[in-house]
Amino acid sequence: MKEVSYLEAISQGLRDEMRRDKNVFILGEDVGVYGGAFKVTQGFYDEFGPERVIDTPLAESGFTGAAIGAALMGMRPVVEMQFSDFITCAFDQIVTMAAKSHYRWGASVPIVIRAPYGGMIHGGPFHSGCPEGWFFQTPGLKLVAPSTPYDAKGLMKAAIRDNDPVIYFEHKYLYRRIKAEIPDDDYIVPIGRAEIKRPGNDISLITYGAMVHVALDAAKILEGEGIDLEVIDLRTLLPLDKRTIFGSAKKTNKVIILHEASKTGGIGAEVSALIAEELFDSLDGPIVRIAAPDTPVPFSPPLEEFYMPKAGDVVSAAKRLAAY
Amino acid sequence: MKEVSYLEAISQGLRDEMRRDKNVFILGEDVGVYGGAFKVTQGFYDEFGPERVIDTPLAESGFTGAAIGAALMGMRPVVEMQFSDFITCAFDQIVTMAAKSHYRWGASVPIVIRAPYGGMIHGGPFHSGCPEGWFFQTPGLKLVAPSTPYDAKGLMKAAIRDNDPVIYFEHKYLYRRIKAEIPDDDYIVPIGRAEIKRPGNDISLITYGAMVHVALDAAKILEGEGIDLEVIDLRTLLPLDKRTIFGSAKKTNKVIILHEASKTGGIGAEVSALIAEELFDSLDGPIVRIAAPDTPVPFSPPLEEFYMPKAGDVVSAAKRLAAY
Amino acid sequence: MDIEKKDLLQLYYYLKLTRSLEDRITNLYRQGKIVGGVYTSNGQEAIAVGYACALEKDDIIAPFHRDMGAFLVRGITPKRVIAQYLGKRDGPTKGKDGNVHVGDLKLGVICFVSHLADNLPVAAGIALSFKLRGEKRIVATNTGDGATSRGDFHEALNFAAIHKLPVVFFCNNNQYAYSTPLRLQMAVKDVAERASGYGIPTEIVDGNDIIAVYKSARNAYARAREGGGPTFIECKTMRMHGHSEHDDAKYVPKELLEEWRARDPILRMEKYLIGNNLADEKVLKEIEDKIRIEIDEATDFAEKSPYPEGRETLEGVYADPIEEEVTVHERGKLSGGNITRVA
Amino acid sequence: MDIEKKDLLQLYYYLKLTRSLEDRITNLYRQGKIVGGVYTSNGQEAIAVGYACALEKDDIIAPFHRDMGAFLVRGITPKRVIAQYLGKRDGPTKGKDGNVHVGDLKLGVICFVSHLADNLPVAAGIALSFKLRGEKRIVATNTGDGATSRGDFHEALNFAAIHKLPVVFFCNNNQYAYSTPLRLQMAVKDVAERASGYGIPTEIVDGNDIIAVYKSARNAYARAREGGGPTFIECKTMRMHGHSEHDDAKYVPKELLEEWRARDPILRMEKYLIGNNLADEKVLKEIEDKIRIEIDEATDFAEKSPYPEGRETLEGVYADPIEEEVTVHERGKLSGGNITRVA
Ligand SMILES: Cc1ncc(C[n+]2csc(CCOP(=O)(O)OP(=O)(O)O)c2C)c(N)n1
Ligand SMILES: Cc1ncc(C[n+]2csc(CCOP(=O)(O)OP(=O)(O)O)c2C)c(N)n1
Ligand SMILES: [Mg+2]
Ligand SMILES: [Mg+2]
Repeated sequence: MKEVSYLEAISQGLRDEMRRDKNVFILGEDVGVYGGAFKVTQGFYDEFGPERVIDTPLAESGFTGAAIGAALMGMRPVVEMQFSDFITCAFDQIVTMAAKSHYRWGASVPIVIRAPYGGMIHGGPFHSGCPEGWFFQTPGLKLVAPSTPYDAKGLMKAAIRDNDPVIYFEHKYLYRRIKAEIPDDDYIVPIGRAEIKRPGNDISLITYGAMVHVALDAAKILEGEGIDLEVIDLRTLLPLDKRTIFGSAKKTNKVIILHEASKTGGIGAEVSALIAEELFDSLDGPIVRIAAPDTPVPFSPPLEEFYMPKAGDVVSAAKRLAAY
Repeated sequence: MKEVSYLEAISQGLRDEMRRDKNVFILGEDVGVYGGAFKVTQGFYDEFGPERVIDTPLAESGFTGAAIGAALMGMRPVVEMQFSDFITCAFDQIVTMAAKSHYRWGASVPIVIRAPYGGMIHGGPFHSGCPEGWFFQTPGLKLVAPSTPYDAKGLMKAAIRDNDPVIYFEHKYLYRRIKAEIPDDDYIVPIGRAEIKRPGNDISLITYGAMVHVALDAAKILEGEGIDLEVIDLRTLLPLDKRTIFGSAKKTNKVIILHEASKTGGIGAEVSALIAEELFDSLDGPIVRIAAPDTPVPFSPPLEEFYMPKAGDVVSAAKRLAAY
Repeated sequence: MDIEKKDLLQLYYYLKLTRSLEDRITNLYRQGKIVGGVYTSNGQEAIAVGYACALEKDDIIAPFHRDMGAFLVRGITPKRVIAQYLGKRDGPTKGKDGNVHVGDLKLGVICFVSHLADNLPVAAGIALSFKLRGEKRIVATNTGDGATSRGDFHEALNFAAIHKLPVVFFCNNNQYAYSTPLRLQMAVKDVAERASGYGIPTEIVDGNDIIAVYKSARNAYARAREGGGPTFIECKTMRMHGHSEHDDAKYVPKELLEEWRARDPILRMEKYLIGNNLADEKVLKEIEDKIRIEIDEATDFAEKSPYPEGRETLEGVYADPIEEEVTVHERGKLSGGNITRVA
Repeated sequence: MDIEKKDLLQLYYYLKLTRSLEDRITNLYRQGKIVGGVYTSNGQEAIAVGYACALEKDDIIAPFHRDMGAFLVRGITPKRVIAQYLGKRDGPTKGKDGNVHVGDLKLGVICFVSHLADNLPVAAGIALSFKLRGEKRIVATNTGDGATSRGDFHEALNFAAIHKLPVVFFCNNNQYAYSTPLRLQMAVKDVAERASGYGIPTEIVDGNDIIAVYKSARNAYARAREGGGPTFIECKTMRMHGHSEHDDAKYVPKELLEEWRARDPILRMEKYLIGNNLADEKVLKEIEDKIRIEIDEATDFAEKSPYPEGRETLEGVYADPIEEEVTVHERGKLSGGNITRVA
């Protein structure tokens, strides 16, 4: 076990799978000689050569479509979006071509799309987005969003081995800010499984991505207030792990949902609706959502700071909810 | 007052606005000489000429982008997607260029995108979609979806006069199946206002589009069962009319949400989450969602029939909920 | 290049089969038996049949909506095609999708999506996989004139050109995109001019001359197979029916149709076969009879084929569905506690 | 075409201003004062300055991320530019957006979005509006070599060509797209080859020769203004800094940089002015001094400019916000009851 960053864990998962399976290859902008805008594929070009680490033209729809074609032939392409924001340019290929293929004619499309996402890096409206919500109403897609090095590596391996198209949301803010000891060897984190990152009895906080750490911070503060927060990391956003969500909500009877993406139409809405529909009798209070406001991600530090959900927001919501 | 179809009402709204304001023009595939795939713009080419009714090349991103550019110069372009499904090809221009413009630099983008959507026309996975959910987490966009001829005309006029980008979801199934007397003269249905299409006291059913009629059918059946359904037609999907939604839910204390789009990540999730968060104390039972299953829209009649939410689904859900 | 007699007769057979099958489907449409719309390749059959017959068994096609001939050549039977049009379970998509959205990986046919030109980057990617694996297979893909205006056309051709991928791009230039004539689709005379901008060799052929299409295809395939990269082949033709069968296509000048009717690819092939003593009226009659029986049987089969059941709607969204219940959790302990924050 | 002395001196002034301003921003970046990344047009200033100076006041630009020179020419002041880079309220986007995402409708500058090539269809649409309204205005838009691979490039140029729109497409071909060299972006030698596929006249100019850029621009604008349609002008240049200031660009061969350093557009213009007796060292020195003061003042201004307040985050999402409360409902009665179902 070695301590590695979130970014190194992603690289490790990717590199391992490329060594294990010669059908795995990478394509995207500047992933080769340059090693990727965030250096996730640094050294890959030297190890695997230009045929398996392909620097594409600036054409997201084209190279995503190409990955889909290769996947139909049994390859396992991993596409890098330089920033997840640019995935809008490949939206059509993903939802039209990849997501519906197996349903329509039984042909599976095992691609992984790496989508570096999220804010607090002063990226402004086009380099800070959380685009997961745009893909959430797309049966046939799987969406994962690890929050720790362990999950980052395990979900990368699971995504590559999965036979469905998977968008892998990797949070840019966590790249070099989170480290953990993770096993060197082969393991996967199965798609479709949430994890309780901190067990607790009073309130279930359901979240994912960078917000997991905000939630854990809040949990620590709330300990002092005598409120025992259970922190659930969804890890897989589509399909949602209802079993873990419901298990927790049934235990605590109070739910807060937290995400960095803007509030209206976020994944939190679905989590809330599921609980309001299926666990109504277990609820002791309103289902609270904490999320960014309904605006694009602003650039200037005071604006971005205002925009981002914070541990303090969780703490005050939890206190209000605890009083119910 | 003349009885006109839903389709004629759309045409009327569009034609009126073109006569009223010379900055309004139309562009899209086959909208000119042919009058549009559904004949919404029939006769327009003769009346307004090729400069204001432009047959574009088959290039959704290009002509949507062009409309945005013209809108920035003070024009009021109305873009027709031949089927709303193809809006995926213009996704980037809509969410990147149009939606964020006013926020970023104060430049408004008054475009209307007509999106003929919805199923029960045996169109299969690419001609039956309800894509509204894909755009729902996009601050800066407005989404409207009329269910009646009156609303169709009034919302078209409001959309064209609005200074923000509006996607106008017109339901293909309703085109020639719904008629009503509507005023000949100028009126608008304001964006952002739901309407109670049938007042009732026992349960609030919140819906939009073709499902409004399914809900009204269900309401009639439920009358016989002594259940008084209030049917709310959202009409505007983004931003949601919380006032009307909350007013109704506070009165009935029971809520069913119905939409044709698939369930997970649908607009119903947000409506449910808003209520579960802000009106928890008023609720006497679970918030029920009725929607299509999480699959693409299938082609074959028995599959499509199975797929579509039906009045019967509403009736049984309402009975269960009434028992709470 | 000489084409053997048996190959010429095969070309003719598939031309006829395509025409007859689509005529049958059009008839069924008029009888109200078809679910949804009908798109035919009437008058343009030589393109699909020609490019498909020139392929090898292991090659792949990524077709578009006027490629019935290519489906048939690849082995998608009239039975399955009609079943598909009727929304029956024996169609290649089991009723999940309809009409020309036909695909079968075992037969090397990629299932067409409606979104035009989306198939082109996919075709490039298929070709890329062949190149990466060192396989001598190639891809043929086809698109309408109108669809070449889409960005995916641009991105696909460029990618294929850069990597010299074994893919041949055909364009069925039938002069209309629905109601929109070429001059509103592009400011150049030939679609092929677009392709030159990528550094891809282009060719323009008479799309109603199946022998010309077949020969151009063979040449391009041979080059692609040897690492020579992609080719763009524009096949000039004319859409003889409406965009789909509900469209009377009033917007098409009558003279244009008349001009092209005289160039019908099937009549032309018949003349060629007879003129070169490769067949006589009797042989052609035999082929016609055989095809009629085949299509009668197919119609019968498809009409008797069961519909899928409602609940099948829910099947097959994922290749790897996620079970609701898990027995073993992947890890005994939680990871939340071990994390170091760097910043 | 002869260019007047005062215009030549203006070109020089903006070249220098652009270089100096970007150098200052780079310095501020190294001091850790800049929010986010810094993209410069160092060594490529002649393109943006040249095409912008050739415009008329009512024309519009839809620029890309190496067009600082064009911003300045259009009247976006160094004050506002630095304020933007610092995330201050006095930047053209009031802190909502950053760095080169600068726009101001009153000055005819469309605000650049990061998504490359998205500006091209928009530029075509702007030109369309001029055509529809019979205004003699034109649009100039610019894009990188890399961005020409995107579908929106294709869709925009095609649309502009079909409708002969008054738009001039520039391409800043600086030989790299981030780390990706031209040969991985396209299989043709000149980007201009791509444009010919649309039936658009193309031109290739030395992008480091501001007089050449200016003259080509003037010609193309004149044609566009008279209804002659679009032109594509490829400006060959070299990116002299990293992709952004954090990038050391090790992937660029040193010799290539050396070769282009000798062709620096500013040195070249100085030589030209002096060689043609249009200016002497003293005049140039005066310009330089004036610019230094301007930029010092701008830096000072921007550093002192206030940040926006947190709550301003919520402002301006909609041009027409929807009030939460309404007083008058649009109609007295419900429409639900009056509907006839036809089917
Ligand atoms: C992206 C997209 N936009 C619009 C359509 C609707 N549509 C279907 S066929 C067609 C015309 C196609 O023209 P062309 O490519 O020339 O093929 P043809 O039908 O003439 O063979 C259109 C506009 C579509 N299928 N896909
Ligand atoms: C659609 C899109 N994809 C990716 C990026 C990330 N990106 C920013 S600049 C750049 C390279 C641009 O190259 P080029 O167009 O040649 O312009 P240059 O920076 O060389 O001036 C890339 C890949 C982007 N901004 N937009
Ligand atoms: Mg055509
Ligand atoms: Mg470049």
